[in-house]
Amino acid sequence: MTIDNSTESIHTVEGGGKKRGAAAWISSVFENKYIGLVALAIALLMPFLIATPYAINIMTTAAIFVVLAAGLNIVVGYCGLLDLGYIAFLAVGAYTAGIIAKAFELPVLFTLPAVVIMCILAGLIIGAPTLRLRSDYLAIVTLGFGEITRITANNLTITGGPSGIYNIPGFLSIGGIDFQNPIIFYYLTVLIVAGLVLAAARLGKSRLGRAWKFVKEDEDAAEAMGIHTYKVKLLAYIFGAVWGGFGGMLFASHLTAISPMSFVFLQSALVLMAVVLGGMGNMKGVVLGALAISLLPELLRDFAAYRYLLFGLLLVVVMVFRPQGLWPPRGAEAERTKAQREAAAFANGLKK
Amino acid sequence: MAQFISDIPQVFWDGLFVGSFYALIALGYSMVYGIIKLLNFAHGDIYMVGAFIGYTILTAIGGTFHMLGLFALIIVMMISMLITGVIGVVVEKLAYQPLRGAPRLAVLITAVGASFALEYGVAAIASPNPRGFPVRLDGDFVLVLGARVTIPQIILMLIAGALMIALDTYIRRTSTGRAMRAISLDMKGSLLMGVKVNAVISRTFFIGSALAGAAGVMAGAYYGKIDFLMGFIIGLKAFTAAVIGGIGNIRGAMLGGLVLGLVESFGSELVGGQWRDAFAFAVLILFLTLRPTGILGERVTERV
Amino acid sequence: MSAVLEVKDLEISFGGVKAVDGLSFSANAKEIIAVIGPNGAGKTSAFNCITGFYKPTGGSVKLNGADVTGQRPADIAHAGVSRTFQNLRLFHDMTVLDNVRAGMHLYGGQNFFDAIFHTPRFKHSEAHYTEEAHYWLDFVGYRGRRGVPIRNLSYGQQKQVEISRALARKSDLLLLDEPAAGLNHSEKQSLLELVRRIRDLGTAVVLIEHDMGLVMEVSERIVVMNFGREIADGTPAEVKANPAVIEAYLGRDDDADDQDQEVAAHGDA
Amino acid sequence: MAMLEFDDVDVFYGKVQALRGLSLQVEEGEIVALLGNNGAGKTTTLSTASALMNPSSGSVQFNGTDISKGKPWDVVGAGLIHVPEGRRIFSTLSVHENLLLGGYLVKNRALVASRLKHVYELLPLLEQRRSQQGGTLSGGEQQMLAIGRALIAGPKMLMLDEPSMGLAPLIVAQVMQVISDIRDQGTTVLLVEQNARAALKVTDRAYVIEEGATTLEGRAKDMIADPRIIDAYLGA
Amino acid sequence: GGGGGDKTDSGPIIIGMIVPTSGSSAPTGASMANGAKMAVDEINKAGGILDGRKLELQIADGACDAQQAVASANKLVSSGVVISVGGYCSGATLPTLPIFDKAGIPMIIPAANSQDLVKEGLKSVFLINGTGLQQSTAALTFIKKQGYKAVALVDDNTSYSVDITTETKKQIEADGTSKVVLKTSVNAGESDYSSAVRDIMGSGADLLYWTGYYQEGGLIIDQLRKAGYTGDIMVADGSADPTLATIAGPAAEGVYATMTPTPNTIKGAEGWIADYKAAFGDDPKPYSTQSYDAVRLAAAAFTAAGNTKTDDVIKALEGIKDFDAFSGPLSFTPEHTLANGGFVILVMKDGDFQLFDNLQ
Ligand SMILES: Nc1ncnc2c1ncn2[C@@H]1O[C@H](COP(=O)(O)OP(=O)(O)OP(=O)(O)O)[C@@H](O)[C@H]1O
Ligand SMILES: Nc1ncnc2c1ncn2[C@@H]1O[C@H](COP(=O)(O)OP(=O)(O)OP(=O)(O)O)[C@@H](O)[C@H]1O
Ligand SMILES: [Mg+2]
Ligand SMILES: [Mg+2]
Repeated sequence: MTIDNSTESIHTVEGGGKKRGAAAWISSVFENKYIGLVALAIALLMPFLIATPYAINIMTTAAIFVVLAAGLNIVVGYCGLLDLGYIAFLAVGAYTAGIIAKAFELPVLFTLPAVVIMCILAGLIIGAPTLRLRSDYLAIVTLGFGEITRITANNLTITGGPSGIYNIPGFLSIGGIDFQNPIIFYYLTVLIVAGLVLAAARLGKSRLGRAWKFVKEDEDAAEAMGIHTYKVKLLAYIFGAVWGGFGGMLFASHLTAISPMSFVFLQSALVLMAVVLGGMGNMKGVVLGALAISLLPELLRDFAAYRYLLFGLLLVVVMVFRPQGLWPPRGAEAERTKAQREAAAFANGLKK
Repeated sequence: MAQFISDIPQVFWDGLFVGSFYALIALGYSMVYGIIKLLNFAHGDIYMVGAFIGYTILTAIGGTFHMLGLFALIIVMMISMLITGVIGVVVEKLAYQPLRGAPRLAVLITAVGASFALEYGVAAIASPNPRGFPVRLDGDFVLVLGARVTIPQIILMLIAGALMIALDTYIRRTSTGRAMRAISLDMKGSLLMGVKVNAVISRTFFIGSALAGAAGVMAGAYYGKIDFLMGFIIGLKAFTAAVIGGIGNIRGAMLGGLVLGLVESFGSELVGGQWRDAFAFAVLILFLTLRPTGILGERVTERV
Repeated sequence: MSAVLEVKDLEISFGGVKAVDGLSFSANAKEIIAVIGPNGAGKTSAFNCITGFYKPTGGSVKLNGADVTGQRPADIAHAGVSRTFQNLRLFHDMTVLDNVRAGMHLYGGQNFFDAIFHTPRFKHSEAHYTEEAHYWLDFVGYRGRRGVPIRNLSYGQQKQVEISRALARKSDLLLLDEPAAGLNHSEKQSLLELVRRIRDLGTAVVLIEHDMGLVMEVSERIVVMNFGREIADGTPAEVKANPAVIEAYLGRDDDADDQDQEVAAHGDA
Repeated sequence: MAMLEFDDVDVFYGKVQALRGLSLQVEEGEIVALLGNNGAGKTTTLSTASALMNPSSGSVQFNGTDISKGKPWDVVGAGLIHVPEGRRIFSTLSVHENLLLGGYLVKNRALVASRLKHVYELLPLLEQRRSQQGGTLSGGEQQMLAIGRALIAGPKMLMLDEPSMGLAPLIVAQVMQVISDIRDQGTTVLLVEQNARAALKVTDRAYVIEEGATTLEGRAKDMIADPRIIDAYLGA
Repeated sequence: GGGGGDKTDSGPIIIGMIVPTSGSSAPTGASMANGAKMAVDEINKAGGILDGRKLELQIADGACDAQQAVASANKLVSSGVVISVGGYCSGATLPTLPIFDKAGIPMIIPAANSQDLVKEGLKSVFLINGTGLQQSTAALTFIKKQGYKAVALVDDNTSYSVDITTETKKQIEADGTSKVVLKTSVNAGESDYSSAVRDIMGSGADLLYWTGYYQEGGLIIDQLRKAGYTGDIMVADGSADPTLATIAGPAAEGVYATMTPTPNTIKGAEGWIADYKAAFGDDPKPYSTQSYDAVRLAAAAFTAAGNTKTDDVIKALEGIKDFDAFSGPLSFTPEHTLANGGFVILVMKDGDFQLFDNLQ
């Protein structure tokens, strides 16, 4: 965008801005590479501060929501594919876990292989015919798939119809240890979520992650560089689906009951909000966004009737002031050091 | 099967009628998308607000209404259109305009935020209880090829059709319409033509929202019930219709609305009510994979 | 030695209009070929057909003897072709280095397992990507910052990055679409020298250009197109004297003197 | 008094300063060229004159009114028309509609009609393509359309940003011819060009911009012979 | 569980209630909360229970969504409630059962009535609304009594609603005196139900039994009558709300409903209605009474148990005999459902439901 923001007629929003003093300090804190560990430590210490069932429940829900946002971030934030039906993957994961665990009286964790396979299949089924579409058409098609998934769950017997599946067995039990204790389940969830977030973040900084971003920015240019855009997009979908499936598995064993009502379009919109609010493409930001979106309505509970009114207004205000999200990707990397420059010059000299 | 065949005219007419509501709302969706590439999720809620404004006015004028009949309803509809138009413009100014040039998805999020705010704002002001509309369009029917076509249906279709034709002419023939299309192609280029970009965008929101407001009043009067969430599902449907028609294309939106109405109508006949939406979306997906830009969408041959 | 690129009777039409209408030419390793012609002659369309962005409606494209006609761009890139675009097509929000790394995508070295667990293989390949990216930026003489997003760069710098990215692909054939457009005189001089150095790497270079000074100076052979057809193919001297070319493209009035002057100037340089 | 006057103008893109105290004048009836390297600030200068950008300090005057805080439509309305870099043709609108948009602010329909007639006479090629989509024109045709569109607005002064970019030599000559015709009909012209040789041939005067400020100014005839110019911009 | 109950035996007794206060069922949630508040106020005014301890009501939003309901359930557990008197949407109520159960909190569920709620046989769950099964039994009795031959069953695809159509279909088919000519679903939240109308008209039904909520029910009834349907219409308890008439207009006249008795069908309830109106400025809705009764029942159980300990309260509830509820004398079956299903048939007259047949 080359239109200047001093022209009132069209506002351009520039990332960054002036950073001095305190602001610079804050941004250096935020860019610190140990911030992820600090966040994990805080998550692990939380139950020592507030251990009410309510707090544990909310934190577990938030952690599960983080996985969803991390998964959607792969699809939307990295690869730029607008997905309005992401909740379908949560549904596939949750139903697969729920149905199998209940049918075979298995701890939910043991359904993991099935969940992953089903989600990969779902990713392929949804992605394969649709990924050739332009982004807004893709949006409606994914929305459609999301709805089809929910309607199917609502109308099949195996999924329990509109009542869904309840009394899903515990997440894990070995030798009589009660892993279904909410606090233990919270810890398991946090560890799994942390692992998945780290993995997604690392994917983003790899060759595949760069390929996703190339595709997001300019598909033609990416193709010209030999990047098979279709395959790369499909991979993003599949990774997103698998993350969603993990979320679904945790979701099923957390609630012990799942029903189609949990997979309505609004939920897809909420996950998307988390990603955009946090800062598309930056995994740390997305985690922050997910925490904000899942905790905010809880914090607003006391406003009862005005809860969603305030939620809506807050969303607008936050986005107006931080259009790039709360914590956008940095978009810069380290420059070459002088020594490296000289070494390169020397090497080039030899090559010539 | 014989039953189905004899039902066809009725199925067709029912689909067409619902479709014309979808079309009217889809128009606003498509116009806004066309000009600033925003999927305006708050659009369906403007429809809801329109219905509530109509309700408020009609309740206020109370009994006098019946004497004036349809004419009064049209006046009320116009007043609602005016107010919803202004609300659309205000939403744009507050929630969308500050994000001009920001990533498109950021605006999508403010749109969802605005949608929440409108829904629960109305719930807070008017209570979440559904309301019965003070005026009901009742009337006789005629049988056309075995399909019951009621007079109110015909009247509403005529109003919807007139609004759509007026809009289409406006976009195609006037310089504002041309400017709208120009902005959608190149905002900076339009500035250099002397186009007051923000004013034109405001006008687009005004028109789109006014149409949605009209649809809201019409729906209230025809169906008799309004509530604060009534815009949500129809908003999604209108979005779907706009995409089927080729999003950003005005005539496409109208056509898309009608097509969606028909697909739904025939769908529930073919696969049963519980699978209807799944059927409609499946048709949509199949259609888009075959024709990726919708019915009338321009094939953007992006030059490399 | 067989040709790196062999285009035969290439055709593409848009809604009945033939943008390319029976184009044939070939390019060998270590050769610089220019494609010139009036605006709309079909030059870019021909490039798009060769690189798979358009599916030719007729004719064939062979790379190192293998037929790649109608394959998708990524596969053709894989087969050894790299290109730049008439309007810069860079990844604007990504850093200069990332942009050049895009060119190295086909040189794998890591899978997603490596990426998730940061195996030694991952670290090694990342280091290698970075080193190579710097190398190609040095190669084109890029002097700007490398860790910043592309959108902070001036137009000339962006052009350099786009060429680095294409070079990092290390292809047998490089297609450049109007590399000199928007460059000033001294920048054009560096470009000229750069194209020669690329040729010296062993690459076949085909470029589209409207700057006759540059074209006459750098190319060994020139293909002239008009209305999708090839109207001339020969050495710069032959082409310049060809009346059909003068008629359709160069123009005959006092401009011709300028062209001569400019070529002469380059000759001296 | 000059028609267009920049006095000590600073312009920023966010934190990047693009113009650093730039000053220049264009007199009525003149055709003036702006030369300069990539990124020197030529485009920014034109954008500032057309109020796409507003300077952080300094003044910009057109026909005696200050436009440094103006809006693009005010500038267009005042008769200062900018033909932008890259032409910015509205790709899916027809040639005719593109031209009509040029007259967006002209309320007098008869006037627009007569200007249209004039443009079609001046650039007959456009009349042949009247209903073709702008985006499907070749580069040269698009440039003609961009100029034609600007003429419909009834410019007192025309600013052209690199009109010869990407054009075949023959077309470059035609475009330059059109520009000098336009000037002959009384319109002031400010021309930004990389193709300095072609530009200096049709201009009266030229400025050289370096790093956001004008560093050299002179008559075109003198400039062609100035060794500094030859070295950097002409190469002969 | 089992070790629940409050630690201190003085101070207020906290009663929790999950009802939807956001989303499309918000109006019903509010009316339920009001009913409960009224009972709490009355009991407190009368001096409280268990030696003067006052009741304190905590409302939490379940939004008819499993996740929200679970969060709310945990919230209530954390704030030390000793009994739950909420539960409207069955789908959202189901996942809250194990949470309350584990925390040793008995549940008196006033509205949700899916069969699934008691299928698991949790000791702490008590339904004071008739179950889907009981409701369909009532429907069948009425169908036979009136001599309907062809019944169309339409639900809104939610668990409560489908539960009733499925059960009714089973029972009608087992009974054999009448026929199910149509069983279909519509989507909630829309305005135009012409497809369902067409199906019903085409099926030749002489009775439509609609089991969804009043929002859609009103529309369907209106559209059905406009299309010329002449058969009878009956709705299930989710639609047995005067708002149905606001929405359907005159078309609602003569519509039957399977419902537990509502205040306006009970003799002597006029005073109650007046009190309610005075307190909340609104008419009571069907589940206002159920919620009111749930709180009173809880208080009765505490009193009978002499404390608020889980096991004692459950025992007390199981021992309740002919408790004086709006729906009639209330006792529980061994499955903790109403011994007397309590369903009666109401009819819409002048915009309000009135008792038509008590099915005795
Ligand atoms: N995607 C497309 N859709 C329709 N027409 C096209 C498309 N691409 C090119 N054309 C047409 O094909 C012809 C050749 O265009 P092309 O871009 O190849 O010309 P060129 O020789 O590169 O011209 P220039 O020198 O101006 O870049 C033109 O008439 C153009 O309008
Ligand atoms: N949108 C932008 N954001 C940030 N910096 C910009 C932007 N546009 C231009 N610049 C910077 O402003 C300076 C002047 O740019 P300008 O486009 O005016 O140069 P120019 O003389 O027109 O160059 P060219 O010959 O390449 O068109 C350059 O340093 C450029 O990098
Ligand atoms: Mg070209
Ligand atoms: Mg420029």
